[in-house]
Formats: sequence, C-alpha cells, structure tokens
Amino acid sequence: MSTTENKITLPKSIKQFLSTLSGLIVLLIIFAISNKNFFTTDNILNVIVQTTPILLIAIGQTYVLITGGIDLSIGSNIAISGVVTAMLMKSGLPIFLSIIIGLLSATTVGVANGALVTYGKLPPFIVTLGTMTAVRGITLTLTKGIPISGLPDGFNAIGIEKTFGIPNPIYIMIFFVIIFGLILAKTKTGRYTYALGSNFEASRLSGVNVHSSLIKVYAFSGLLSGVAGLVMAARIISAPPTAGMGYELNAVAASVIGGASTLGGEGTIAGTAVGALIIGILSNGLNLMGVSPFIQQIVTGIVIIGAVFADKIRHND
Amino acid sequence: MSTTENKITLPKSIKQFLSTLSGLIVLLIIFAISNKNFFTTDNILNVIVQTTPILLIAIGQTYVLITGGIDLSIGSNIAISGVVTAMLMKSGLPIFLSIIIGLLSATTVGVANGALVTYGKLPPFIVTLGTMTAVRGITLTLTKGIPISGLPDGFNAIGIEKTFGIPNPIYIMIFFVIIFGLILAKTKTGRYTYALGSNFEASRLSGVNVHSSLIKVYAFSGLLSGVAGLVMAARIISAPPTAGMGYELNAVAASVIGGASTLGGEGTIAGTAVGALIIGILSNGLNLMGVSPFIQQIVTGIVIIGAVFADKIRHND
Amino acid sequence: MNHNLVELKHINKTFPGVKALDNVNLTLKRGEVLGLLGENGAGKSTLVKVLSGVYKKDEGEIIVDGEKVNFNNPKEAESKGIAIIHQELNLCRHLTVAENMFLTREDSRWGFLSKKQTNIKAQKILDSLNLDLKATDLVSNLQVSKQQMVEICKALSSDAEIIIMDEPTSALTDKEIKELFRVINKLKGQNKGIIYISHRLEELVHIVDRVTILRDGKYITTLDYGKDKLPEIISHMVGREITDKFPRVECEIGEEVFRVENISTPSGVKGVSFQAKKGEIIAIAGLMGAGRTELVRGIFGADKKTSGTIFIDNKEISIKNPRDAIKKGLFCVPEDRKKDGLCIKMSLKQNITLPNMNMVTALGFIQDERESTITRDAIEKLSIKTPSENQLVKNLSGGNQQKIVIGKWLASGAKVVMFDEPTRGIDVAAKIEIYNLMNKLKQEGIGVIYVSSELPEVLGISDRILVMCNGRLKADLKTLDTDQEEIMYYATQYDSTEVI
Amino acid sequence: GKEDKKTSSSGDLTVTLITMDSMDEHWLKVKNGAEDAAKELEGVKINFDAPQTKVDATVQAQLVENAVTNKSDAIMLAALDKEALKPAVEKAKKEDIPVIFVDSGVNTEDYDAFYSTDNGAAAAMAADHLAKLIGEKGKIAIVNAQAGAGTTMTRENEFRNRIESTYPDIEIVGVQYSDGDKQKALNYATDFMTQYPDLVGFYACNEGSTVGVGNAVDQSGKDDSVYVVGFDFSDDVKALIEKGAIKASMVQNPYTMGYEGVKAAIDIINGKEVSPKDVDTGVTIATKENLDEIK
Ligand SMILES: Nc1ncnc2c1ncn2[C@@H]1O[C@H](COP(=O)(O)OP(=O)(O)OP(=O)(O)O)[C@@H](O)[C@H]1O
Ligand SMILES: Nc1ncnc2c1ncn2[C@@H]1O[C@H](COP(=O)(O)OP(=O)(O)OP(=O)(O)O)[C@@H](O)[C@H]1O
Ligand SMILES: [Mg+2]
Ligand SMILES: [Mg+2]
Repeated sequence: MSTTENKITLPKSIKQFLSTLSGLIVLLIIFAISNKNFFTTDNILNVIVQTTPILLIAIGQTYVLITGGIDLSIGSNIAISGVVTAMLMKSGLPIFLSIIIGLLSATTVGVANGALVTYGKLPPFIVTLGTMTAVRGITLTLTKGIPISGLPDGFNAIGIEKTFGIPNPIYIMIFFVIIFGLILAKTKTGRYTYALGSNFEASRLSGVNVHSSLIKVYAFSGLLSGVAGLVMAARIISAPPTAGMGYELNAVAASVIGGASTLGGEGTIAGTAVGALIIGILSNGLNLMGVSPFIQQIVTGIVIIGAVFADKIRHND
Repeated sequence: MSTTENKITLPKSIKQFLSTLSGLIVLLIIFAISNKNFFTTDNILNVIVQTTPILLIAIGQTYVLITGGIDLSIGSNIAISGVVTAMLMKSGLPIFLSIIIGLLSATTVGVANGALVTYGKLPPFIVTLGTMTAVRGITLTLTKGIPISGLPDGFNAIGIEKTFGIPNPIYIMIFFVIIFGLILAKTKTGRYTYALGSNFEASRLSGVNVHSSLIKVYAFSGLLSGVAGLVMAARIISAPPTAGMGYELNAVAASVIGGASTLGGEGTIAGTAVGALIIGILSNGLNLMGVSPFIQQIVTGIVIIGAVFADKIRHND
Repeated sequence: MNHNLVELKHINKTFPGVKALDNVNLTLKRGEVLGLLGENGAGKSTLVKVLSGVYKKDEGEIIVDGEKVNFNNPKEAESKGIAIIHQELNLCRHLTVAENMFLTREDSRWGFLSKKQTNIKAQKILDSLNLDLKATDLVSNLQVSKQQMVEICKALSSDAEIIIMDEPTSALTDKEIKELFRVINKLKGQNKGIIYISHRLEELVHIVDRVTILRDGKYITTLDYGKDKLPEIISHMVGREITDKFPRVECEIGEEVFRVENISTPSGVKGVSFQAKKGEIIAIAGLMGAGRTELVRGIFGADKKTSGTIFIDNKEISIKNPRDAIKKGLFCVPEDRKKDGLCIKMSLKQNITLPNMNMVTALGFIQDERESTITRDAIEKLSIKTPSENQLVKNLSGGNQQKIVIGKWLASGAKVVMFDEPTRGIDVAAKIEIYNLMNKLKQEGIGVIYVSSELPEVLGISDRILVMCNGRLKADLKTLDTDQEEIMYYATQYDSTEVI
Repeated sequence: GKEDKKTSSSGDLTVTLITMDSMDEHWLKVKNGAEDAAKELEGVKINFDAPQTKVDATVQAQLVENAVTNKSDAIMLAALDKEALKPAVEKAKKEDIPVIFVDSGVNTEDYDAFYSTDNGAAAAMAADHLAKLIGEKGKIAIVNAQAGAGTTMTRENEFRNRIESTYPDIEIVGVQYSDGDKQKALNYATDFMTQYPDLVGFYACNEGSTVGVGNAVDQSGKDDSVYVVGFDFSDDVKALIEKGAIKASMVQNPYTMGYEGVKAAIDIINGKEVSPKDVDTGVTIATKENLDEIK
C-alpha cells in the first residue's frame, strides 16, 4: 500500500458543499439570463425571506438525518408554535412570553419524538408520522379549524419589518444558521450527532450519552420548526392550523441536496442552507419566468433528482 | 444431527403477524361494543372496500420497505394510472386496453424509480420524492388540472358493482394479496427481495442480480398503485389528477404496523393487509362513534405509534 | 490434466490513491492448500476478490483450469467452479441458514421454492461438519462463530473446484477450527484446490502445502511450507526479522486495582468473581460461547447485569452503562470492531477522540490543537499507518482499523482496560505492537484484562489465566504453571458434569 | 389618478392571476374566464399561478410578492386567508400595482375591485334549499374540504348558523374534512349513513366533497331518501345531478369573475375608474331543471 500523501482537511464535506454551491450558481445564472427582474436586490431579498422557513426546518432536519433518523412532524410543529403563540398573544400575554411558550410547545413535541425514538426504540419514521398526525389534530382542535388572526402589531417585527433595509426574518435565519452551524461543526453535541448516525452502538460504548444526545437533536428540530412557524405567522399576521403541511418532505429534499444522507452520518448546515436556497430559488425563478404551476412541478421533481445525481457523479470522479 | 423438523419456518414473522392480528381484534371488539352499526355485514364490506386502495399500495410499499427503500411516488402513480386510463377510454379505446395502458404508465414510473435507485445509486427517498412531484405535474398537465369524468359504464364494474353480493374491489384486492403474498413468500423473486434488504452487498456477492431485482420491486409498487388508482377512479366514476395525495405515508404506516421495518429485511403481505385494515377500521370506527375529525387525527397518531410500540414490547418478551 | 488449477499472471489493481496489487503472480495446483500471506493491507483480499469476480483487474491474466477467463461478476466466477468465503461476514441476517447457503441456487418447482428440499440439502452439509445448527435457524440468532461456519458451508455447498478462504478462522474457536481442517483435508483428498488466507500462522502447519507471500501489493515469493520455515515466512511478510513473537515483560505484582464479585447477566454469565492486581495481565480463556464477551460487556455496563458488584481500588462503583464505567476509568475494547468499535464514516481523529471529548473541549467547543495532539500521540504509540489524521476510517486496512479501536482508550486516565480479542485479524508485526502496549499499561500499574481465543498468545503474554465455560469461571491459573491441556480441561467443564 | 403607467415599454400587459390552488376546477374556470378576456383585449398576457398542491397561505403570499417583483401590471387574487394576504397585498399597492380580488378578498380597503360571490349568503341559500328538500326536519351531515381554509370554513359556518337559527328540527350530526379528496369524501359520507341510518341530508362544501358525497349516496341507493346539496360545479357534479344523486349545487360564476376581473384590471391600468368597486357575480342553484343553462 503506497500512501501518497493527500493533505486536504475534511475533504469530502467541503467538496460536497462546493458541488452544491455550484448547482446554486448554475441556477442563478440561468434565471438571471432569462428574467431581468430576477437579479434585483428586492427579489434576492424576497427569495431569501421566502426560503427562510424551509431553511430553518431543513437545519433541524439535517441534524435528525445525520443521526440516521427523519422528522416528519416538522409541518405540524410549524402550525402548533404559530397557533399557540397567536392564541396566547390574543389572550393578552406579552408577545415575548407568548413566543417563548409557542417555541416551547414545538420543542416539547421534538423532545417527545426523541424520547420515543431512543427509549422506545421505535423507528423515527413511525414516531414522527404519529406525532405529525396527532399534533395536527391538536392544532386543529385548539383553533377549531379556524386561523387565529388579528395578531398584535409588535409581532410583525419578526415577519415583515426591516432593519437597515433588510427584512428581519433574514437576520433571524442567519442567526440560527450560525448558531446551529457552529454547534454541529464545533461542539461536542455536534460531534455526537455525527457519531450516533455513523455507529450508534460504538457511540454508546464510547460513553456518549446516546439518549440525551438523540433527544437534543429532535428537540433542535422541534425548536427550529417552531421558529419557522413564528416567522411564517408573523409574515401573514395570522396563524392557520394548517400551516406547514407537507413541508417535511421539502426539508428532507433541501438537506439531501445539500449533502446530507438519509442513511445518517453525513450533512452540514452550510450545505443545507444552499440546498434550501436551491429549492427556494427554483420556485421563485420559475414563477418569474411564468412557467405554469403544473410544469413547475415537473421541473422541481427533475431538479431534486438531478441535483443529487449530479452530486453523485462528481463524487465518483 | 438434529434434523427434527420444526414446522414453524419463520417463527418471528408469524409471531409478528399474530401480534398485529391481535391488535386488529382488539380494535374490532372496542368498536363492536361501542356502536351497534359497526358489526353489520354492510359496514364490514364497506370498510374493506374503503381500505382496498390503501391495502393495495401498502403491498407494494412492503416490497420496497423490505429492500430497505421507500416509495413516496405511490400517490402520484394512483393519479396517473387513473387519468391515463380515463383519457384513453374517453378517446374511444376499449376499456380493457385502456386499463392495460394505464397500469403500464404507473408501472413505468416504478421501473424508473428502480432504475434510478439501482443504477444511479441514489437514495430511494429522494428518487421517489422527485418522481412523486414530477409525475403529479405530468398528471396535472395531461388533464389541464380538471378531473376526467364521464367514464364508460363498463368501467364501474371494478369499482362499484357486486358479484354474489360482494363488491368487486374486494375480489381484486384478494387476488393481489394472494399473488403478491405468494411471490414474496414462495418464489425466488421474494427471496431476493428479503436478501437485498437484509444485506445488499452479500446478495450481490452471492450472484443475485441486484439491478433487475430492485427494479422489479419498484415496478410492483408502481403496478399496485396503478391498480389502486383504477379502483379509486371506478368508485367515483371520475379520475381526478389530484387523486392519492398523501397516501404514501399511510401505506408506510400500514406496512410498518403490519411488521415491515423501515430498515429493510422484514415484512409480510399478510401482516401488511392486517396493518391496512387496522388503519381503515380505525377511521371507520371513529367515524361511526361520531368522534370529531380533529380528535380523530390525535387518536390516529397515537394508534400509529402505539401499534408499533405494543409490538416492540411483545417482541421483547 | 497437468496444468495448474489456477494461474494468476501479472495482476495489477489500483484503487483511488492506492496501488493494491502490483504485478502479482500466483499458482494453485489440484489437491493442494496454498497459504496466501502478508501483512494487513498487503493486498490478499484484493487478489482473491479479483479471482472471484468481485473486482475487475486492471491488467494481467487469469487462467482457470487451462482456460483464460475474464469475470465480470461473482456469478461468472462461480460458474467456473470458484467459491469464496469473504473476510467480512456476508450473510443476510433475516434469512435462515439454508436460505443463505443456497441463495441464487434455490430449488424450485413451477417457480415456487421447495424449501423442504433445500433444507435437507443444507442440513446434510451442516451435519457433515458436526455443527450444532439447524438449516432453519435464522442467521440473526447465531453467534458470530456459527455465522462464520455458515459461510463456510455456503462455499462448500456450491461443489466448487477452487475454494478461497479469506481468514476463515479469525472468528472461530478450536472446536470449529478442527472441523474446518478436517474438511479442508477431505477436500484436498478430492483433488480440489484451496487458497487459504490467515494471520494465525501457527495453524498453517495442519493444512498448508505451499505459501505465497505478498507485501505492499507486490509479489514476494512462493515457498513450500515447512514448520521450520516460519521465521523465514515472517521475515518475508514484514520485511525484517522478528525474534520474539510474544514479548513478555516481567513486573512486580502490586496491590489490587480491580475486583468483581458475583457477576451474572441475562446473556448467560453466572456468578463470576475475580480480582486483578497491578502489574499483571489477566487473560480470560474459553471456548466459543463460554460467555467471555458477555462477562466483559456486563462489567462494562454495555449489557444489563442481574447481579454483581465492581470495585476499583477497593472502592465499590456502580456501573449502569458504559458512561459510568468510563467516568470511573474502566475501559473496554470491544470484540467486533465494525459493529461496536468504529464510526467508519468518520475520520481517524474523530474516532480517537470520541470517548475523550471532555479533554478536547472548552466550554463545549472542540479545540483543534488538543484533538490533534491526542490523535498524533495515538498514531505514534500504535504506529498506525495513515496518510493523515483526517483520513476516513473506512479507507484504512483492517489491522489499522483495529489499532484505532484500541487507540481510543489511550488518552485519558485509565485504571482498568479490558480488551476483547484485540488481535483478531491483525498481522504478526501489529500483534506485537499491541502486546507491547498491554505490557506498557501493566508497567504503569493499570489493570489489564484480556479475552483471547488464541491459546499460544494467552500463554505467551499473560500472567494469569481465567478459564470460563458455559458462563461460569472454572479456573484461575498462573500462566507460567499451566499449559494448553490444563486450560482445555477447564474450558470443557460443562455444568451437566458438575455435581452440586 | 395613475396616468403614468408603464404601458408603453413592450406593448404587452401582464396580469397575474393567483388562485387558492391549481387543481380545483373552480379556479380553472376563473382562469378560463381571464384568458378569454385577455384574448378579446389583445396584447394582454395572463400569468396564472397558485400554491402547487396544498392550500397554503404562506406560499400564496409569496406568489403575490413574486408578481410584484416581476413588475406585473396588475394582480388578480383569490385570497386564501383574509388576514394572511394583507401584508403582501399592501406591498403590491405600495408599488402602485392594481389589485383585483376575485372570489375571496382581503381585510383591507386598499384594493381596486372585488368580484365575488358572498360565500356566506350562498351557504345560507344552501341551508334553505336543503331544509326545504327534507321538510325542515331530520338529521344531516356536512362534508367540508380543508379544515382551516377561509372560504370553505365560511361556507360551513354560515350554513350551520342558518340551520341553527332557522330550523330547530334539523340536527347537524357531524362534519368531516375530506381535503377535497373525492375518495375520502365518499368514505366519510358512507360512514355517516352507516352511523345514522335515518340521515336525510348532506351538505358538501366544495367540488371534491360534493362529488364524493354524491357518489356515496348513489352507490348506497339512497337517492330518494338522502338529499345532497353541494357547492361548485363540474362535469362530475353535473352527471350526479342528472342521476338524481345530488339534488342541488351552489354554483358561483367563476368564469365571470375571471373575465370581468381582467377587463377591470385593464381599465384601471388605463386610468379608468371602476365602479362599483365590489361586484357580486351571483349564485345560481344548479338543479336537474336548469342544468343546461349552467356553464
Ligand atoms: N474498496 C477499496 N477502496 C479503496 N482502497 C481499498 C479498497 N479495498 C482495499 N483497499 C486498499 O487496498 C490495499 C489492500 O487491501 P486488502 O484488503 O487487499 O488487504 P489485505 O491483505 O487483505 O489486508 P488484511 O490482512 O488487513 O485483510 C489496502 O491499502 C486497502 O486500504
Ligand atoms: N445473538 C445471540 N442470540 C442468542 N444468544 C446468543 C447470541 N449471541 C451469543 N449468545 C449466547 O451468549 C453466550 C456467549 O456467546 P459468545 O460466543 O459471544 O461467547 P464468548 O465467550 O465471547 O466467545 P467468543 O468470544 O469466542 O465469541 C452463549 O451462551 C451464546 O449462546
Ligand atoms: Mg483482507
Ligand atoms: Mg467473545
């Protein structure tokens, strides 16, 4: 065995990231050429704001995917955090406190997911499919099926208002990307997340507290979908109990396009962010090009497969 | 040495089946006690007819899950087979021929899924998420978004008419349960399906044609969702392009409740049939009890988790 | 009829970044067993995979029974009468023994499998090896050693002319090994050809006729085997002389560091008590299924215990899970590196530091320099061969992976280290490195407990030997006062013969 | 006055039509009306858009934003949620883009025209019609589409209010949400009939629910004892009315909404006032008798 030295640090995940990024750039170029309104400051800010909810939930999904799991309850968590916050605010609780409790409600669902997965030894797919259904039912029951509207003005701040010309959701998104990017890449918690997905049993035998680590990961996913739910509610100043339906699959798509593996052990927050932007920009760009919504679906499906496929091919070189 | 034949060849899968069955029986008893209209011939036939589409797609999903994959494109395949058949019938093609071509279209999607998974080495989740989106777009484009209605009378036969007092969909369902049950339990194709999910590399090294086996499995899933699509279209004498949305998760739930594992290698058709009936009867029974639809969702979510959990506990004994 | 059964000429095979085979030749005659030897990563497995159609060669010729062939997949090789038992277990755990043995060769009638017929055929082969196995057993319920025997039966069931065995005995204990050798000699009598890869050089004497030696992917030489040739073979393998295969270090026995009392586990360990003192290596010997792994796992908290108390430095400690054990300085190197030891998708560095995260983090943040320091230290101590500390574990050869499993536990304050089969599947030179490491721990006053199925090794390196049989501790022997016969005597003291 | 509109640049005017979803026939009729109007006017392009599969106000708001970005000359919107779309609409108006509501509006005064049916009034009409059919007494059940979607929730609630306030002998035994899925509606309706063998009527709140319920009644052979009043119109609804399985369906004039909406949009772009601002396009009750007049 001839050990030809190759001194690249973390080569795979960085290569992976660059390859996803190049996909994004290709998309940007195509849309910039085909539509003059695409590459305007307004639209770019607009796309980022539009992508914020998917991006936030995809961060949580990435953590879960890295452990080898999946979180289907994301969509329902979006709804419950929005609805709980909205109901509390309307009942007169201070906005800040309402937000905290709303986020707690989504985080609690995440903790329940994690506990069922790790203590109950149940497949994450089934656990989160169950909580997805049950939590949606809870949200509908709480609201009697009717969106909670007429939210206080102060709440707009996180959805609509701008600071230095940039919409606030973008700051929120950047904040969470940095926090959860750092946790994943630089902390013990992040390292354990990878270890669990790479080899659960080896992690346990190495002294990793597998239970609390897994619960933490699902709690992150719950919390982040809760944040997404608040941003969404604040943007439309209304909290519908049906918010976020079907978003979970988009979150998985964003993560996987960004390099996460559904088999666990792989994924980065930077990659996921780019993956989410690809999905968001695709939708925005096709809209601007006036592509019919039916054709848009065909294109989206092909791009999802194509992005992962292109990535595979580049990796095999 | 010990050649004393032990008549139970697959003890685990049979235990599993009995445990799922006991879940079903518990459910039946609860509903029979709480509602006098539940245990009537009419209602039982009705539940079975209602469950037929889920049961059919869950059979295909079980094959895919056993190989360690997942098929999210099921819902879209339901729509495309219905829509293609309906359009052809309306264009004057004989019903039988239209059905064949309709089923072929869904099977083709399955073949494409299988080919992308096995030759492209792509994650099944992403491949079928992509085809789910793209095929839905194709269906919508074909129909311009409008259900194909005014189907010829002969077509009703597979959805509404009865033979010897039993609705025809039930015969269709039983036919496919037997055929695909036998294939899985008694043929090489079935054996390879388990082998692939149990240890892909070992199967390859043993000379299993992994490509054609995987493609076959996804094709089965496509075909069966095609059949489900036809039964559904025949029941409402109309083929909406939106049929089957979200059914894929129900199919996974039915399979897993019936003993399939999302990690591959495990699952039986008998178990899946019972799993699908549990889901169908749960919905019917709660309806008959007059439980509010929102509460129903909460109960369904809990039952999905509970069924798998109960099963886990019984197995640990 | 005079030509060789197999001739490999000038085989070349390159993986990205690694030239695994560089102009390798090999011949196999009818009725012989050819030993294929070399260090970890020498290219042995790669060569036999080329011959069995798993890999395609880059260059060279494969001649089977006088006919030039070119295999595109394993099935084609099988049709030319080549069967292979791979180094890694390759069974479908959800299928039965018979189903695995006859995968793709199932009997069927009118398209339906005839399970009965296949089961009868499989049972015949199992019985011919005196295996206490049923054809209808699920593979997932079998111990690793039994699974390995199933692999062997699978290869035998194909009636191949050429049988390749890649480290078949690394997961077996004496009883099965004896059966295996009996079968190999029988096959030899039937004029078949066998290629046999192993790192247990002592066992070659029973079966091997010639040996071919590889080093760094290159063909070195082929010799007729003879017992006296072992030193020569070893020096060809490692490229230097090795004088002492078991470098025992004498050391003063100190006070007790570790004691367990009355350990029982649901997995079959029954009331085991023993103590370990500073300055000694304790070996735990026994046959397959003796419960040694279960004992070690039970102590470590990896499995549940039904009873038992554990003392370190005479203080009772409570261990409910591996985390508790690690906090108290009780470490364990697991038996199965793939399953229990390594995160193979992660880098060497990340694996080494996984149990030591508290040492490399400040305020929860990982400090790169501290990580590198610990990792470089382990690489150096164990001479791990790797291009960089960031190399993914899955790209390293088996022996180097095994060293990482051990290296994980070197950094932080160990009081007691339990090794379960630490030298399984690694080459002579690397084994000596591991013995030296255990010796060093012993000199530092750390308790060393060590499970091994290789009696020569146990006798060569340990100070005291505990013998287990059927979950019970049967004997506590001073190594220098005992021998193989005595150990085997205790190892077969089954409960049924006991008078209580 | 908005005289300085940029109609000159290419000659072509773009009107973006955003509906609640892209799959209900109702919206496709709005689209057809809009496209026919565009064809008549020449030089007008309709850009049709809707949330792809699910009813989703957030996505709908994004589509409005995209239309603003794309410098659409006018926006026609069928708002999913009267609160949720407010910020997006206000954004459009800030850019001086005319906004015309069709079918369902938004809680703001800042719009240019509104072509709609009063869903609440139509639901009350449905209640009266069903009450008459069943002799103002008996058990009825509701099959609605998506829980949480504004328009259909209005249709449910106003129907309930009317029944509860006016017809004391009618009992609403339950509601189910079919998500617009005809199979689900069929199953729910069948279950209602099993649970309440004495059920005399169904009210269904959208096209999918209506077709599903109609089929359920038809297949159970209860055309003569269980009366169905639905909402919306399609070939399927038409066929079931012909068969007698559905007794009546509340038909809005989506085509008119689309058609008039585009005409108004072009007028506003060209600086003309549209009055009145709010136009009720009316509801027709489709029955066996007037089937041929419905388009
Ligand atoms: N699939 C692969 N991809 C990349 N490198 C590989 C692959 N398989 C083997 N190698 C490399 O090829 C070389 C030879 O490996 P091989 O497995 O043949 O060694 P071996 O002699 O069987 O060693 P051991 O005694 O540890 O089993 C090693 O350097 C190994 O890292
Ligand atoms: N998968 C399993 N299912 C049931 N019992 C098992 C399983 N694996 C091991 N056992 C039981 O556990 C006991 C110990 O087995 P094991 O072979 O691991 O012992 P050991 O002494 O560690 O031997 P070795 O290390 O040589 O494998 C045996 O009684 C065996 O029957
Ligand atoms: Mg090897
Ligand atoms: Mg062991």
